[in-house]
Amino acid sequence: MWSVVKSVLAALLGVQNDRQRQQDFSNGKPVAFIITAVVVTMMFVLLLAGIAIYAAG
Amino acid sequence: MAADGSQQAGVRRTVIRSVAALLGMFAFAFALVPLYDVFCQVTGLNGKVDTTAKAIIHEEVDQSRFITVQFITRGSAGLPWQMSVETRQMRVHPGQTAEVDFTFTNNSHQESWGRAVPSVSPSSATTHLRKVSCFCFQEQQLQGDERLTIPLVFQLAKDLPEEISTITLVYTLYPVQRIALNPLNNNNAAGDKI
Amino acid sequence: MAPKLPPQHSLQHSSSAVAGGQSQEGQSHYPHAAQPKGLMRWLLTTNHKEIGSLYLIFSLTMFFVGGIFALVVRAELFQPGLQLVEPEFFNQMTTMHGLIMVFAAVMPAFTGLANWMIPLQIGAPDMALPRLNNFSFWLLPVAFTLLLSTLFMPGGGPNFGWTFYAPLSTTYAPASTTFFILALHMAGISSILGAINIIATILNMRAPGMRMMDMPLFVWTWLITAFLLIAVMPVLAGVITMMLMDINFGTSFFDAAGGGDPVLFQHLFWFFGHPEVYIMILPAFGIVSAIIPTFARKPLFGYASMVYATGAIALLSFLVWAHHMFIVGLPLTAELFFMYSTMLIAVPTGVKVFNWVTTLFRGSISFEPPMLFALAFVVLFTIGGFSGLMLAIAPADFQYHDTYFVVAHFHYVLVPGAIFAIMAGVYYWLPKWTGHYPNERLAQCHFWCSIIGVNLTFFPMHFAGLAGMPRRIPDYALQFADFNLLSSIGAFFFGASQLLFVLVVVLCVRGGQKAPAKAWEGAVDLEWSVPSPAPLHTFETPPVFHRAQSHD
Amino acid sequence: MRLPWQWLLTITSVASLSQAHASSWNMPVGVTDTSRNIFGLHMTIFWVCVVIGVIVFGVMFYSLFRYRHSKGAKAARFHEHTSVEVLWTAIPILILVGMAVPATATLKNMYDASEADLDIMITGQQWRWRYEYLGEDIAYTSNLSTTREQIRGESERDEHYLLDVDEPLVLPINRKVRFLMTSDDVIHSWWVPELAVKQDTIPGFINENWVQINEPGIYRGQCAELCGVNHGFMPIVVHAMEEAEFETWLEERKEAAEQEAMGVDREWAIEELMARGEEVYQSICSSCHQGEGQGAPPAFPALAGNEQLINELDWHLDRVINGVSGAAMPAFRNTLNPVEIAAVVTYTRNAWGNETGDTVQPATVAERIAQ
Repeated sequence: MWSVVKSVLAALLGVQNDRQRQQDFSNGKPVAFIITAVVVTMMFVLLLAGIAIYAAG
Repeated sequence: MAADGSQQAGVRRTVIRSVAALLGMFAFAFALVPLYDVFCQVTGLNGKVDTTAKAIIHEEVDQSRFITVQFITRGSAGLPWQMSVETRQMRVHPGQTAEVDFTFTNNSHQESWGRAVPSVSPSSATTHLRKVSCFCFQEQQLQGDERLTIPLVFQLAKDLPEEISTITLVYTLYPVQRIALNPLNNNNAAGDKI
Repeated sequence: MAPKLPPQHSLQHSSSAVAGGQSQEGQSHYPHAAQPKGLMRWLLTTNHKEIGSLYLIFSLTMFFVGGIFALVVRAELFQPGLQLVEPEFFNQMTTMHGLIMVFAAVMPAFTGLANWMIPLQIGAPDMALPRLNNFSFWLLPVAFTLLLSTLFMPGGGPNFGWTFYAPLSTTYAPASTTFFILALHMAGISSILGAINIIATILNMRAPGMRMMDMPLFVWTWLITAFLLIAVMPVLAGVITMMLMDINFGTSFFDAAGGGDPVLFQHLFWFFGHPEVYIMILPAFGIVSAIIPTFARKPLFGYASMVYATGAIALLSFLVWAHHMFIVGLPLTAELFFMYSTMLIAVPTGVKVFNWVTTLFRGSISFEPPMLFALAFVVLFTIGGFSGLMLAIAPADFQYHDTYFVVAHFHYVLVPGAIFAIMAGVYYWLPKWTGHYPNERLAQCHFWCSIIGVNLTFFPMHFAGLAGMPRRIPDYALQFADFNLLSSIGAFFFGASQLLFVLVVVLCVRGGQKAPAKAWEGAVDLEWSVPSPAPLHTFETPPVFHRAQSHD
Repeated sequence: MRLPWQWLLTITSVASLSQAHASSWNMPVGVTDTSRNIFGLHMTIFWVCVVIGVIVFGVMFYSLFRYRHSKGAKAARFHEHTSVEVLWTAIPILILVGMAVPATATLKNMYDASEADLDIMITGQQWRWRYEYLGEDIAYTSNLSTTREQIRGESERDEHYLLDVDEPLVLPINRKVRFLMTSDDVIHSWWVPELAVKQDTIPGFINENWVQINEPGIYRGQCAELCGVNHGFMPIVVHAMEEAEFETWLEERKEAAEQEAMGVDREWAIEELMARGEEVYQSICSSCHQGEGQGAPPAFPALAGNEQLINELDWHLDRVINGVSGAAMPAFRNTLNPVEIAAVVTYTRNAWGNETGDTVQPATVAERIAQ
């Protein structure tokens, strides 16, 4: 689970090494990645909205 | 055709899922319209005003500050009406209930229908302006030369943000078309228009 | 920095002449012996290569049509005053230029390249749904004939800009708007069907042994683009349907008089429109990511990062739409949210540029025409990215918005961005399509003329915009005259130099230096294993894809 | 028409552009605190881009030059390096955060329109601006004053070609002025670069903005949102005055309005009405119905020889006073005063061969409007 999250976070930053990627694609299920990506994106949106609301204060 | 059996099944599955996603997104586009309205009403985005009347909330009046509420009325092309307000602006305390009269006058000799569309600025004040009785968005009918006075009863919520000192409420009169629609020449193609 | 081995695709067949697709007509499993000839052949074709060619020819034609509209605009703006066209027609020209270039030139060109190359790059015999493929192409000529015909209708064609903001495009629109909506619906259906076909092909028809992470980046970027298309084209369809209802059935989605909201139109439009921008650039990333490693003779730096960054850009593209609307009066919080998210999207985009540059570093670089265009893409697209970053700063956008600065920005992203990438792709794959190399000298001439033309046209626009020239105006104040003069000269030069491109392509189809199967020394992907020119039917027996190492 | 040698001259003069138009290459610094802040942000992000560009393109062109195949360069095989990738992701994020902080502060300041000294309602109309000084009973429209002859190249273009209006918006300096913005028809956008105010005017909705000008002067801008045929022909001119001067102007303006109102009561001669009507027609109507009343059908009907107009005075008055819903023809009831309406109606009924001989008196119009 943690490795999936880590991969998705790496993806958001656009950083991923080959070894890690090999692992993702041999072990992980695509569905797990998609769901995690969507969840991470949602959290990202909320985080950004939080910052915006705080900054607009 | 180019695929063998298992590929065929895979392709079919992909297509079915894609089409489902497609229809979902099409429906989503239409769902965005009410969602946007809800979003606007919750956040006051765009100064879009909740048009349903609210009950008065009896809360303590905040005597410590005054808010200037400005009223502006505007006419529009195609409706020979005039809308006026008894006072251009008033000062109220948050929590206080206030009343102001608006007068609609039909300048023509024919009856016609119109509607006053409200907008509030600054938009962050929108959700804090509670209308107890209002004519906004309701269609009004005026006989030729008729004059009609309708009150607006409103209340500013006590939790109005501190930095807001002036609220502007603008009403724009729009004609309501009761005649058959003639879509293709509703703009400017018709010869009888100047 | 552990150096890895070069990628090697070893195919099951040692000689591409056998399994690579040279199957004789008679040996094929498919009944194309009775194939119709002449016009009917093209009308009824279900072959991905023929349909790909149709898309590309259509797109090139429309590129010139849209280009002529642009030249009408530039001719009028040559000097202050109204000389050649009336403002009414000028507005129709700017609108049509935008619509044609976006929906009829750039998008079909990428679909054409996808049709040609995706099956070849993944070792599939054809697209997954060949008949649908034919249908989605033939919708396009119908749609755009209809769109162009509105110019001859009473009241004229669409004159409200390619963004067709309500109520200018509803209550105040010309009578032909209903036909414009219909045309856009057809073009939308065409791209949606194309997208479904591409997804079905990529997900189901890869050569045995080829996993997702072995796919060339062009396939990857197109897969993500296709998902974007499926997600946002229906939204566009929804918006124009609402417009249609507002115009013809008395609804008030966007009409304040009936309780609607003109700003809602902009939210919906840009919810489609911003991902659309990425639809027009992601496949370009894929093409450039194929060409640069080929001519640097070095594997692409950060293949995995590239795939992930493409995915990240696609996801983020749904979160930034309102940066097109900074001046419509959004609440402060919304303004901040969209400013932050827009600034963040620069990060994955930057990663891509860094990856390309690092691929060049310590390579062994040669400058064939495809490489020239790819390198120009990297530099000029990055300049477009810089002005994009400036536009992301909301307070500054209050000054930039709707000026020529914005026009300069998106033309830098789309002309030396998307269109140069398409041209790079065409030069890159022409040997595969025709069996001949394009004439190198002519192609170089085309390249240098294009580079000069593009920069002469669009660079002065930055200054005109900063100096205060709004976009979409047929006449302008005297202080903008010099910038506009330069832009107009550049535009005519650029337009004329595209005739060279046609010349190169025509000459290349008719003859030229023969190209071997692997036309470029450093090329690695699967399409280079079939003979040049690629026979009508390839990979009828799927090749077995062996990964010697990873893809990169 | 310019001759070829004149073109040559223009092209060579481009070389001296930096001298001649030193200020018009860049965004104006402007005359408000906000515009200065924005200019600062603009230059900061510009130089950040330049520095990044020099580094990235430097590495790129170095590689292109140094690792040429023709010079026998041998390609390395590396294709990833995690720490470098992390670095070039992290640094841009830090730069962006650094940019976001001042941008946020500026934006917050721009959104604070409270405590204004003067409220002005700005209404966009196809294709003019209307200004109302709320609480002062002053309202007028501001139209393009550049002549048709200049646009068509029939006369010399003056310095402020397309950026001149008949009546500028007059504002005091050093006072916070709040703008309420809306539109009567389509979306327009009110933009004056030197004030750093650009805001869409949206029909049925109201937007807020504000300005506090530091220096007196005349500042010019244009509509920034495509709003139809004459989008390029609705400029904005702001005349910023010292506060005392502004007060005087305000008084004069009120008196003039009273004078004009008095004109309603008297009988006007046809010559007077025709003269006044031509002025009004050329500044308001001719942008659509054209200089000779020939119109631009189908969008803008001809007035010259228009049967319905000639035969039905009442209908004609109604069109001008109340406008046409959903079409470009606005209601002039609130925009023009009764004298102007009477004059322009009289003019259009008697010009270009429309020889009806009718005169419409301001009193009649006033009665129709007010009842």
